[in-house]
Amino acid sequence: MAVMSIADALKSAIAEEMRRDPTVFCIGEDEDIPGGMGGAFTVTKGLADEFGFERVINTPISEILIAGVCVGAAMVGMRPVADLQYSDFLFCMMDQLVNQAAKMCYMSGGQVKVPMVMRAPCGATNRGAQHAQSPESYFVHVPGLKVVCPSTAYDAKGLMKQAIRDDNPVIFFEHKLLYGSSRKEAGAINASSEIPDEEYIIPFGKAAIRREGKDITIVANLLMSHRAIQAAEILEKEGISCEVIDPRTLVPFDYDTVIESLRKTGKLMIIHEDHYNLGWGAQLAAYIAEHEIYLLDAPICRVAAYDTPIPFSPPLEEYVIPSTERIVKTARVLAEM
Amino acid sequence: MAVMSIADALKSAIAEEMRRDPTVFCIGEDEDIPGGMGGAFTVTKGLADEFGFERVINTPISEILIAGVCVGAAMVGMRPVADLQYSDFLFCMMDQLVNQAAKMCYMSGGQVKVPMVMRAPCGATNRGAQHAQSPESYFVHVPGLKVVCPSTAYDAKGLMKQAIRDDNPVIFFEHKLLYGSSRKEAGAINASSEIPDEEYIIPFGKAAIRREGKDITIVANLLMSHRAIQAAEILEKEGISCEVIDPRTLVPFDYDTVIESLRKTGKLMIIHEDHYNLGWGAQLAAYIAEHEIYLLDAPICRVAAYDTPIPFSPPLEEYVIPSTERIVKTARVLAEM
Amino acid sequence: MIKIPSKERALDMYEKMYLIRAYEEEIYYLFFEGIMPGTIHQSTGQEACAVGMLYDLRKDDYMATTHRPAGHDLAKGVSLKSMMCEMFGKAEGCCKGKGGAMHTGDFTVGAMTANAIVGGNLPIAAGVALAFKMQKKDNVVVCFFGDGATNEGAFHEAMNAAATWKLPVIYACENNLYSATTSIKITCNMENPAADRAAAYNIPAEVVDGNDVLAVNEAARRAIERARKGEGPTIIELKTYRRCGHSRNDACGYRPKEEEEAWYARDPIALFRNRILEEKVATEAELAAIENRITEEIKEAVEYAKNAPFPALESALEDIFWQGGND
Amino acid sequence: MIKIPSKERALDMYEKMYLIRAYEEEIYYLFFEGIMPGTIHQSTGQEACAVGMLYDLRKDDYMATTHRPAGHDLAKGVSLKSMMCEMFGKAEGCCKGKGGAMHTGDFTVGAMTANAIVGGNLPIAAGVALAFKMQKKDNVVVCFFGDGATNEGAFHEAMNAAATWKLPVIYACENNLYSATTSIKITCNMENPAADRAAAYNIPAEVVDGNDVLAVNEAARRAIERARKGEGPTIIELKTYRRCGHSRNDACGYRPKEEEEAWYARDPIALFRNRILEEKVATEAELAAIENRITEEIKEAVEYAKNAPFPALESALEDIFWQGGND
Ligand SMILES: Cc1ncc(C[n+]2csc(CCOP(=O)(O)OP(=O)(O)O)c2C)c(N)n1
Ligand SMILES: Cc1ncc(C[n+]2csc(CCOP(=O)(O)OP(=O)(O)O)c2C)c(N)n1
Ligand SMILES: [Mg+2]
Ligand SMILES: [Mg+2]
Repeated sequence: MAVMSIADALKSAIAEEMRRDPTVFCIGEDEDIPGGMGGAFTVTKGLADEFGFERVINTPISEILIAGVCVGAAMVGMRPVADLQYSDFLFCMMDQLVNQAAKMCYMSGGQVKVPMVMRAPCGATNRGAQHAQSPESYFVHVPGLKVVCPSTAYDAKGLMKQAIRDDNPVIFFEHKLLYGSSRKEAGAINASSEIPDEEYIIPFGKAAIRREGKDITIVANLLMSHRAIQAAEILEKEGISCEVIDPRTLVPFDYDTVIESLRKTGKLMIIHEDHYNLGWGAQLAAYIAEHEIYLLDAPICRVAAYDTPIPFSPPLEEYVIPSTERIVKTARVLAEM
Repeated sequence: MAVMSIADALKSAIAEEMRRDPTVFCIGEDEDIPGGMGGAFTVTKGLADEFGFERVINTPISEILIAGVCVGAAMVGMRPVADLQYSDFLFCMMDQLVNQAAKMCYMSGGQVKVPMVMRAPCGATNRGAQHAQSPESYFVHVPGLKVVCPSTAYDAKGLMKQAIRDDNPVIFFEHKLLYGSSRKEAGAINASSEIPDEEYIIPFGKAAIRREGKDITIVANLLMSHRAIQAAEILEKEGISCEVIDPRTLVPFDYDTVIESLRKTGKLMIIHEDHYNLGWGAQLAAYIAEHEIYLLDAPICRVAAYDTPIPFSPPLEEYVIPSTERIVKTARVLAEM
Repeated sequence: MIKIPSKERALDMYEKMYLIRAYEEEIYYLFFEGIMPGTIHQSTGQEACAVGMLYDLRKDDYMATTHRPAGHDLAKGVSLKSMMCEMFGKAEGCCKGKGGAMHTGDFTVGAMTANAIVGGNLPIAAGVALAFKMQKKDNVVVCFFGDGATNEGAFHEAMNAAATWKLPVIYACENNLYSATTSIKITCNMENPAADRAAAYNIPAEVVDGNDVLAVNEAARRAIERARKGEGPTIIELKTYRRCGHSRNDACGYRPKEEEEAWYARDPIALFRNRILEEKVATEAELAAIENRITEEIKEAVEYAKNAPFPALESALEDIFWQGGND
Repeated sequence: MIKIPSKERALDMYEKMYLIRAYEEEIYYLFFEGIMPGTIHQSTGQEACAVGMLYDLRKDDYMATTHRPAGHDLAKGVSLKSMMCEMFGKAEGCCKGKGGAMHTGDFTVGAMTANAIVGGNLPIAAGVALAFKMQKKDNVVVCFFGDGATNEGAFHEAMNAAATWKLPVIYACENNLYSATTSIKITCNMENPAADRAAAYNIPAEVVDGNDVLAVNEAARRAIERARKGEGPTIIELKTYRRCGHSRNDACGYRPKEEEEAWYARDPIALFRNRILEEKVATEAELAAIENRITEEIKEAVEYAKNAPFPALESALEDIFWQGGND
């Protein structure tokens, strides 16, 4: 047992898989330059020492190429783990993800698989609108992609190992304020966990209940799952008991755990840092309104980033992104309903 | 008054705006080559005869460039109307749309506007997965973009004129089976309208009620709005009365018209050719479950393309995309609830 | 002029070219009849490129193609029957009917699923080549693309990486002078849009008569050898011409008649046929026998495909995620 | 060596370079103090590029920059105060605090909102240039980018179009040898990643000592003149070096010490200062007076910005759609 940050847990997952399986390799910009950072957030730093530059590839600034190389290599037996520095740059490789990676297995009539992991650091950290997005929802909508979003080091490790072993393309979101890497950020949260010495894997499609409760079911991912827990602690003192569910993977999505919880609470609140309009919470809300509307004792409630690009100015950024306070306030209203 | 196809109505809207405003210009691949097609669907054919190749620009196959040129030109006073041949290629220019066009006004603190129209022919027509998508939802999710999806020639003309005059980037979806262009397609539907001789403009954010009804509110766009009307006609005979609403623009979205209708019907059915998982209907369903859940007498119901890439084989394509029959069947169940 | 190869080789090449031509003509006819769904981008006139480039690949070498894949697929060895079934959207199609005309391919013969995103296959081919290199295999990839594709960002990113990493990939540009209706002259001010840009990446390049199957094949063999030896990528620009529209129903109104005539006079199949006869490699009767056999095979494939069953509807919901175990 | 210009011009150029240096050093200090939010990519050491390229632009000419914009913005005339306020996220920032360090700019002086997507500004600059051409204006655009950006697909697409359409744009590559931590040598096998690729587009190119403001300026003037006369784009590759980390907290452990020393010895500001003194264009005292004035101005700007109000929270919900009428 060792306490690890998410950054280190991810590194250890990748290293273990690289040791186990010679087809696994890392690729990305500034991936592991001697004297450099190891991606933008230290995750891949030092991997070349053990695995060499043949398996830790430093690329040009060529996002189409990075994704395309992953697709091609994956189709002939490799398992690339790519790093994108900031998830905002996913849009630069969108064709390769949406039209190629996601569709190749299907278009070929199941001839070929595309096992690749695209690591995408997300979340707002006072960098301005082009380095701040939480673009999970774009990828949730793509048939053929799996979407992962760990919020603790324990989950990060177990889910990364599953992502690498999965035979399908996986977009793996890592929140910059949760890394706990040596690169310090204002507003960072400690998401470190005790990591077992033994190998473990976390299957996709199993949500984690972070906190049990009986009045309101809160579903929140990444940074928001931590804020939801903070909010739940505050609300507890006011007599409002919240069950906090972290879906951990958005595709596949564990509707069952949410539904089970709703049977107790009858009230659903969804929180994400991605925008409100057609953020992933819309799908969960819609699904419940389709399949389990009679479980609801109150309207569904979503707390999300407002529908603007993320502003740079710290107070504005804080305002646009759901704060613990906004979650608490909204929950109070919901509790009264 | 003349009866026009959508293709011709769009051409006439663009031509009128080009005559009115010298800053409007067309740009795209194969946009108007003498002896050529006029884009992929004849809309821009012949425009160069009147406006010259300075205002009807045939580009290289360079989607990043096309979108980037629009952003740049728009920022210094021009009003580009770009053509993408197939909406599937939007993913090749995604960075310029999501990170640039949509964010520029905001990031600049409102210094600059980006009035541009990106025309995106969508829908499945037995071309296989990379020429078949209905990717409205990706763009609905982007703060800063407006999203338009006409289903009749009358609307196409009025909305295109508004799109060109709008001071913001607009993604303009045109359904390939609705064009009524000389390029014939299996399964094409006649969406021609009488077009007034006088100029008219259709504002964004105003849905059209295609058919009144009292039992079920159906919200459907593009091709699906036509299938919804067909379904409503069949259902009428069975005594199920459907109100069919075509939102016409997805951003901004006219929630009010839907809510008004729900006050009568209490039942909501949403139909789109875009995929089920986090398709745009999820936002409408979620919005109603948040704000007007007590209007509902039954679960919300979505009929959408199944969550797979679009298969080529005609029977499979037909199966994956909502058919009139599937709409009818689902409505029958909903009516019973 | 390049020396004609052995009889066996020459006739085999001829047969492949003839197969492609006859296939494309049959497909054209089937569309014309209205019984084939969707659209098609045909390679009529470009047969020498497909056969010349791919003739000396091994089965386990890979080929990446575009929206205009049929010639490449047939030359790489995808079966006529599975191609034809795919065109009709039948269950026995090479992609079970899910791919269609722009996505044919068969991995068992190294023909990757065709890619209908212009330029989309270029970085993917680099990825395959990178994998071969990492796996210490001596396999190579031939990646086809058009003149128009050279203006895509994906082209640039792929060329740069292929060069920098010395990947075993051969980038074969079929410059047929047009991208859809647009002359390459108005979208790029280089004489040779692929080859003239090779220097920007330090990639060796050749410009080759794409209608001379032997010239194409010689260039291909040089490039394949370089790639196999680990000496990196080559760009081969093949000057050729479509003897057909860009897609179904394109009358090519944008092409000057004199240009068409000049190129039509240089039909790659007629050229090769004449050489075979002139140099007495084979007789008219021998060639006619091949042609008749191919014609028969195609007729059979069409009959087979027409009568073959469509896929079960539920199969539409399969193959969306790879469900197999690790292997 | 290029002849030194008039005293007025030389001192003005010097002042602008000094302003950039002093500004960047102050910003560095403010980050170090921990009172500045986010991160910063500084242009310390690259001042000659910014000033040399932009000195002879008109106010209504445009400039497009990157994640490393401060030098370019100041050289184009964005006010110190509005830059400093933006860095602190204040309402009086050039982007009302919404842009931040990677998005500074002021359209009233032709400084476009900086673009933090590597390569993202290249096609946008082409669009501005196309608009100028359509509007029959004689304006030009200078578009900066880094060595690393030359490997982006956007670079290729923009260069090809700029060349084919003869756009009035000058593409200025500041080759500081690294993209973040990665040496350009390992991601591109060309000596001059921008200039050596210009031939692939038929664009004229120059390689220039980016630490010599006069050399940069001469090249810029040639290119501006070509562009204004409708003769099309130019690529200028400026060899330069960061005297700072890629971003906040980067100790440059990936750069060889000898390389750093060699470049540090060629500080563009010291070089220009020495020439001014050696050629007796101005005295030490005159330069010191300029320096002191700048130092004061920066101090004032910092004080001002520190005390300036943050934007109202609700302003976060404004400027998302342009609400003005048509104009
Ligand atoms: C990214 C993308 N943009 C546009 C298209 C539409 N399109 C299909 S084929 C084609 C022309 C391709 O020209 P070229 O690369 O020369 O190949 P050719 O058709 O001549 O074989 C175009 C523009 C596409 N399929 N993909
Ligand atoms: C599309 C994209 N990919 C990656 C990044 C991350 N990134 C920011 S700056 C940088 C290096 C840029 O190098 P170069 O173009 O040489 O400019 P320099 O920083 O040296 O000025 C990288 C990779 C980005 N901002 N945008
Ligand atoms: Mg071509
Ligand atoms: Mg650099």
